[in-house]
Amino acid sequence: MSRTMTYAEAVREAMALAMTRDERVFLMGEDVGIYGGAFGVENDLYERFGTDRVRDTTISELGIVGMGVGAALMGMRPIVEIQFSDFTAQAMDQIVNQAAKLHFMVGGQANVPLVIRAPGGSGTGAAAQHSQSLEAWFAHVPGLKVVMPSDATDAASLLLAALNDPNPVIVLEHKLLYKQSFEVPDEFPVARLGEGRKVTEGTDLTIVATSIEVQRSVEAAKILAERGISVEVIDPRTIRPLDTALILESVEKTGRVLLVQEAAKFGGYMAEVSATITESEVFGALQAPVKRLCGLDVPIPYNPNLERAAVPQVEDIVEAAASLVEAW
Amino acid sequence: MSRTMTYAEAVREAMALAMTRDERVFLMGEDVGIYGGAFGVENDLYERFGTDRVRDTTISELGIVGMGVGAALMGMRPIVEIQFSDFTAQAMDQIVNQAAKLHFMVGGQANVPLVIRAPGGSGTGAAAQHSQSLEAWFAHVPGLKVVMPSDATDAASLLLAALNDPNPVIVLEHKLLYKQSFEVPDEFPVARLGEGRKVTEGTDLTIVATSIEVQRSVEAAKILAERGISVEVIDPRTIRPLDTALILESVEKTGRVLLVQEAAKFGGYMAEVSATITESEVFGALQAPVKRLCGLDVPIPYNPNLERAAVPQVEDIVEAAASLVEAW
Amino acid sequence: MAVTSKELATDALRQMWQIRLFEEAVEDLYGRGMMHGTMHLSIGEEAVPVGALRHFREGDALTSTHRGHGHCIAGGADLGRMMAELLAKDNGYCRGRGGSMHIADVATGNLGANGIVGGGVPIAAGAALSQKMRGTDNVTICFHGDGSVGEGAWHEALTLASMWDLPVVFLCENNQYGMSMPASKAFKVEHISEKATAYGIPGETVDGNDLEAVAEVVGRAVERARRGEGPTLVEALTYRWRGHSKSDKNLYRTKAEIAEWRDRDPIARYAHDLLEDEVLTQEELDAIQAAARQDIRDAVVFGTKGAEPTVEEMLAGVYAPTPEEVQA
Amino acid sequence: MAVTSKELATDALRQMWQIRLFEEAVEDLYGRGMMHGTMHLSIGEEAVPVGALRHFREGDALTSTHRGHGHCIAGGADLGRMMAELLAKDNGYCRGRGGSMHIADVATGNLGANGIVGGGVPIAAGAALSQKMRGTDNVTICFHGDGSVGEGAWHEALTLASMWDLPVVFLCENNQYGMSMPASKAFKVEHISEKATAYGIPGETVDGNDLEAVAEVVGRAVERARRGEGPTLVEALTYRWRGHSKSDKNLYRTKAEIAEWRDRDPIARYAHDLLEDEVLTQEELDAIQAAARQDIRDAVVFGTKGAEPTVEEMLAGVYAPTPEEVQA
Ligand SMILES: Cc1ncc(C[n+]2csc(CCOP(=O)(O)OP(=O)(O)O)c2C)c(N)n1
Ligand SMILES: Cc1ncc(C[n+]2csc(CCOP(=O)(O)OP(=O)(O)O)c2C)c(N)n1
Ligand SMILES: [Mg+2]
Ligand SMILES: [Mg+2]
Repeated sequence: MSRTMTYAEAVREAMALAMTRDERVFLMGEDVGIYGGAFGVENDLYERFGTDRVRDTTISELGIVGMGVGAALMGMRPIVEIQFSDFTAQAMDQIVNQAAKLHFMVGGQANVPLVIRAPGGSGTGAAAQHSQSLEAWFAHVPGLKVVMPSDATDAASLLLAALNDPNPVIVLEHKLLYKQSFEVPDEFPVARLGEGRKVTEGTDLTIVATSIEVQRSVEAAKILAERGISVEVIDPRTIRPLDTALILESVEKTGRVLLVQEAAKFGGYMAEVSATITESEVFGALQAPVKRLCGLDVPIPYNPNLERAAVPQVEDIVEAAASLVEAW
Repeated sequence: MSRTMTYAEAVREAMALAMTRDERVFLMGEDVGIYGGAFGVENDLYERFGTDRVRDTTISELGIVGMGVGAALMGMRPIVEIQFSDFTAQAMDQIVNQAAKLHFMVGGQANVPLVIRAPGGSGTGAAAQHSQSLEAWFAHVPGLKVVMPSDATDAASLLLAALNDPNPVIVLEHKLLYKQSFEVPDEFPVARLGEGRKVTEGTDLTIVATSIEVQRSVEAAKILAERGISVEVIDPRTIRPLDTALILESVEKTGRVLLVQEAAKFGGYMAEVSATITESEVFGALQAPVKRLCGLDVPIPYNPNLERAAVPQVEDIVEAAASLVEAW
Repeated sequence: MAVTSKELATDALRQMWQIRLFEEAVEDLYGRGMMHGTMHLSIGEEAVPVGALRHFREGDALTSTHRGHGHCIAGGADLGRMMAELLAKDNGYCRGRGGSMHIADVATGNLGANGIVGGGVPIAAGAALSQKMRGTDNVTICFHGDGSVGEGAWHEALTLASMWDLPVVFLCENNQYGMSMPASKAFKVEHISEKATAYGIPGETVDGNDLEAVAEVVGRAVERARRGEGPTLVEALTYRWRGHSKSDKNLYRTKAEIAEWRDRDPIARYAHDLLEDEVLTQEELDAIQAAARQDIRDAVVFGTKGAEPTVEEMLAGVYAPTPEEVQA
Repeated sequence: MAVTSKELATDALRQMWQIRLFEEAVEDLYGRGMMHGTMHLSIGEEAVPVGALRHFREGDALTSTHRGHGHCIAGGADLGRMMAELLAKDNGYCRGRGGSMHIADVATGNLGANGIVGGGVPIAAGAALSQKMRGTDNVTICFHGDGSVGEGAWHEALTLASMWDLPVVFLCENNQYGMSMPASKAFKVEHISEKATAYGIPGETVDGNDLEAVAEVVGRAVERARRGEGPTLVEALTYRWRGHSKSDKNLYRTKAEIAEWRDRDPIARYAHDLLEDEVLTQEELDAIQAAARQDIRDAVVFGTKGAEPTVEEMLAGVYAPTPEEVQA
């Protein structure tokens, strides 16, 4: 059995499930109460769970995350929503210097089971301060786990997994996906953090993509199939820790790999995936250089045509993939 | 002619020079006045230039950087010191969402000629919140320039270049280097941002390293030379924008490359260098897989032995380099 | 109402009408799918920027917010270039890169709208620092919302500006809500201006829908700043008639409340007072409104005719060219 | 002095001596090269934590600072495990990973020292949120320095804690300086406690070198919090005899000032009062000091005998194991 649901609804359902099952779970953030969340993710949650467990905060990202850290240290299971992932910039100290390191710094005396949800990505015309994809920052922080759900099921399953994890987990959702509908199972499975997913099977080329670029890569794979190119799309889902084995196995099989991210190219997450592949034992199996297809190295512009040009679209993936297969 | 000077003294001299030459230059930061700076970098600058141009602030990193942005927008040339680069976490919004993007977002109407100095690195026993190497975050930000001086001359020359640049530049100094003495020229040349430096010439292996790991790599190269291995050490100096040509030329010649950074490995800056190399036309010239030697994926520990083990030391570089040359 | 000259009154009324009609035009264009992104309208708040900027002089600066059309227009910006920017055109203030949330007119001292709540507050303090260090009697007006008072950036900026007696007026546009968080709930003080005492500076609350009252109170604060006596926190009580942005369902406030504030329309009220005090006649009032309407029509025409920006120029616009690059 | 029981007095005096002698021992070990890193000594400030924590109960929590030995000892931590930690041993509280700046004793409610100025303040608010949501009458004591008052984190935490009436006592240890910045210059108020009015909460200043006065004032604040009436800002005026840390040349204060405060030694003063009020005899006073000295000797022995931590266990200590990992 399955049903249809938007990504936003899936996030909401997962939060509701968790709050129902575990009284330690609660949610804090800006406008998550009666407003229903800036993207409508929370909707009526505050009515269902009350303002004690769905807490509207002041506009104080550093303070909110810090309170999440404190509550988590005391055994609660807070979910903190950062309205746009761009505003994690305000909270980096609490995310990185506190949440991520506390367990280590105190020699294991305490954990910080904190879940931070923050939507990233461009495509809404919100320009440079509301459209970034900042996963590379978080992926570089020892002590954090980082997930990037690319569809409704994962949005729920990864969130449930994050809430079961004794470590701080940052969930980078995607603004454009919120309104998109997906087939979902009747009951959401709890994912395993660190386990990737093979989205399509293929033999000519591996595409590793994250977040909305997974959707675009699957679209591209369909088009490429018509051109006789068989693509295996891998979604790591958790970008820290990374399911390296799944990627290497696929690359070993196909011999070619295209890495697709929305974030600006230079210093982005896919550089790590590229380095991981070329450093590994599959280096010898590579029939072509590892190639990245990424956002342009610009702040996200307001103009819709420029904005579209700034990040990989389906046709860009098709072209990059085809040229990789055809040239090598 | 040349003279001897510590890295800290070189930074101080460059600041003094700039303040003497250009009245728009001034310095703000925590304890940069009578205290002389947490690492003694400023020393007597406040006596020489007065408290108006060497300004002691409250402990407010976000505010200080923000004031730097405002002053820069109005045509001043502020230098903002962040006492430890770890505390850039407090100021990420002003660094990334404001300073780096403003020129772009306002369509070129204004620039932000702001210089942010911040010491990074481990080795002082200051533990996880005072020892990070966070260059990967900044290198990923379009609109920022990022430099990492590895000796006294560069500490001065890159700073002078940063002060001439119309864009925001973050200068990541190294705490352990501050007290180290170097031969320096009588007059500091003004570097060109984006231009790397070949520190040693060699034929068997290229090492690309940053900051203190340049010093360690040069030490390692000496030891390796005794073992008959000829190493070319490249210091990019500016890590954004990167002098790709210099690196590729060297790799094409040697066919082998070891990338050395102090920062934790996963998602670190050298992943970008690795990906840049394997994506490039020198891919075919590689005789061995590109290899990284990085910090362990841990917060920096307090215990001195663990701390030493957490980042690449000279002997680690020797071993990694030798095995790369000998195995391939 | 305080007596005012016919000329001042005419200008003020025309600017208020320009703001109102500009935003109504924007709303209309958006509704017809001709404008994208999001928008934050200040309809109902027009008296604050127009009153506050009466004292604005050459060399003064202002920082603005996400709800910044009024600040921009009252600051003297060109309506055509503003509209072009919102229409994402190359002849817009930001060449289509910034949009409404980053609109700026640096030539008139408007350092820019800001997508980051509180983002402009330290920047304003920095602009004021520059004004002070250069020995001018210029001031900076820092527009910010009630919601931004919860941000650390706000606190740090007030701390630094008060410590250094900087010539800045922190002008809090208290429109009663952040996005949905009532200011009365967020801050346990009766008036936000009371928070001034924590910084040892004067604080004053004014009826933000009374243009002449705003001009008077801000005028005092500006004079104090020009005399070198430091910052003031002014709170202007006002109200936004529209929702926070397009996603707002207005669940957090009542229709009655909105109606009550519409009755206090700052434009109607000013016009009424001017008529009553015989400063302007009904025909003159009508002519002013008609002129403003024509201004906006012209602006729409200008904007609509603008060219589309190009990807190439966007790529070239991330960094300001260095002196050497300019030469080359 | 307020009357106190012999038992309370004995405990308090012994703890103050433990703190003083612990830090003198640490200073000595450091001087002899047996301890590394940096250190922040609270000698001269002992009455604040000991007085404040008189009201500490099971289930209460505290957050501490970089100058946290006193908080830890007064909270009831084991001196041997503390000393072992500072000696970077595996039997230390943090297994040698954290050192002085991250010392914690989570079992007694001490959530940890913090290397980040202001870092613990939102965490304290979060701990108090947990206490409140669980319906307990527990409280959190948030120790913080005067310098941290300049941080955005402090402001955001006070904003949120006051909005939600959280059971937290913000205890500002005003030792007159940040590192070198005088509190009197940094904050344009006579007493930091005046800042409480900005958050609509009570503020009180107390002589921090008078143990019983601290106990009384903090006691009132704790009772208020337990009753559910929300936070209080308490400012305890005190002084650090030593420099900020080992890099401090004490240029920013005079010898006379230091001498003046040494005359107000909180330990000598308390002992004197107890003698005068005939609570304890001179022999009893001497015995208490001697007992504390023996406690510290034992702690040094315990610490010195600790084992060296291993790299393997450090690597395993970055993430807390998930339930599945624990099972496996
Ligand atoms: C740092 C940051 N946090 C959150 C937001 C999302 N946001 C945009 S406007 C807004 C409300 C701002 O309220 P206020 O300052 O009162 O200004 P108003 O919208 O009422 O004019 C919020 C929460 C943001 N843009 N930046
Ligand atoms: C965010 C941050 N900024 C700066 C520092 C460097 N620093 C450490 S302690 C200190 C002074 C703190 O002063 P205060 O809060 O009064 O505590 P005290 O040292 O006087 O006990 C500074 C600037 C830091 N550790 N963290
Ligand atoms: Mg508002
Ligand atoms: Mg202090």
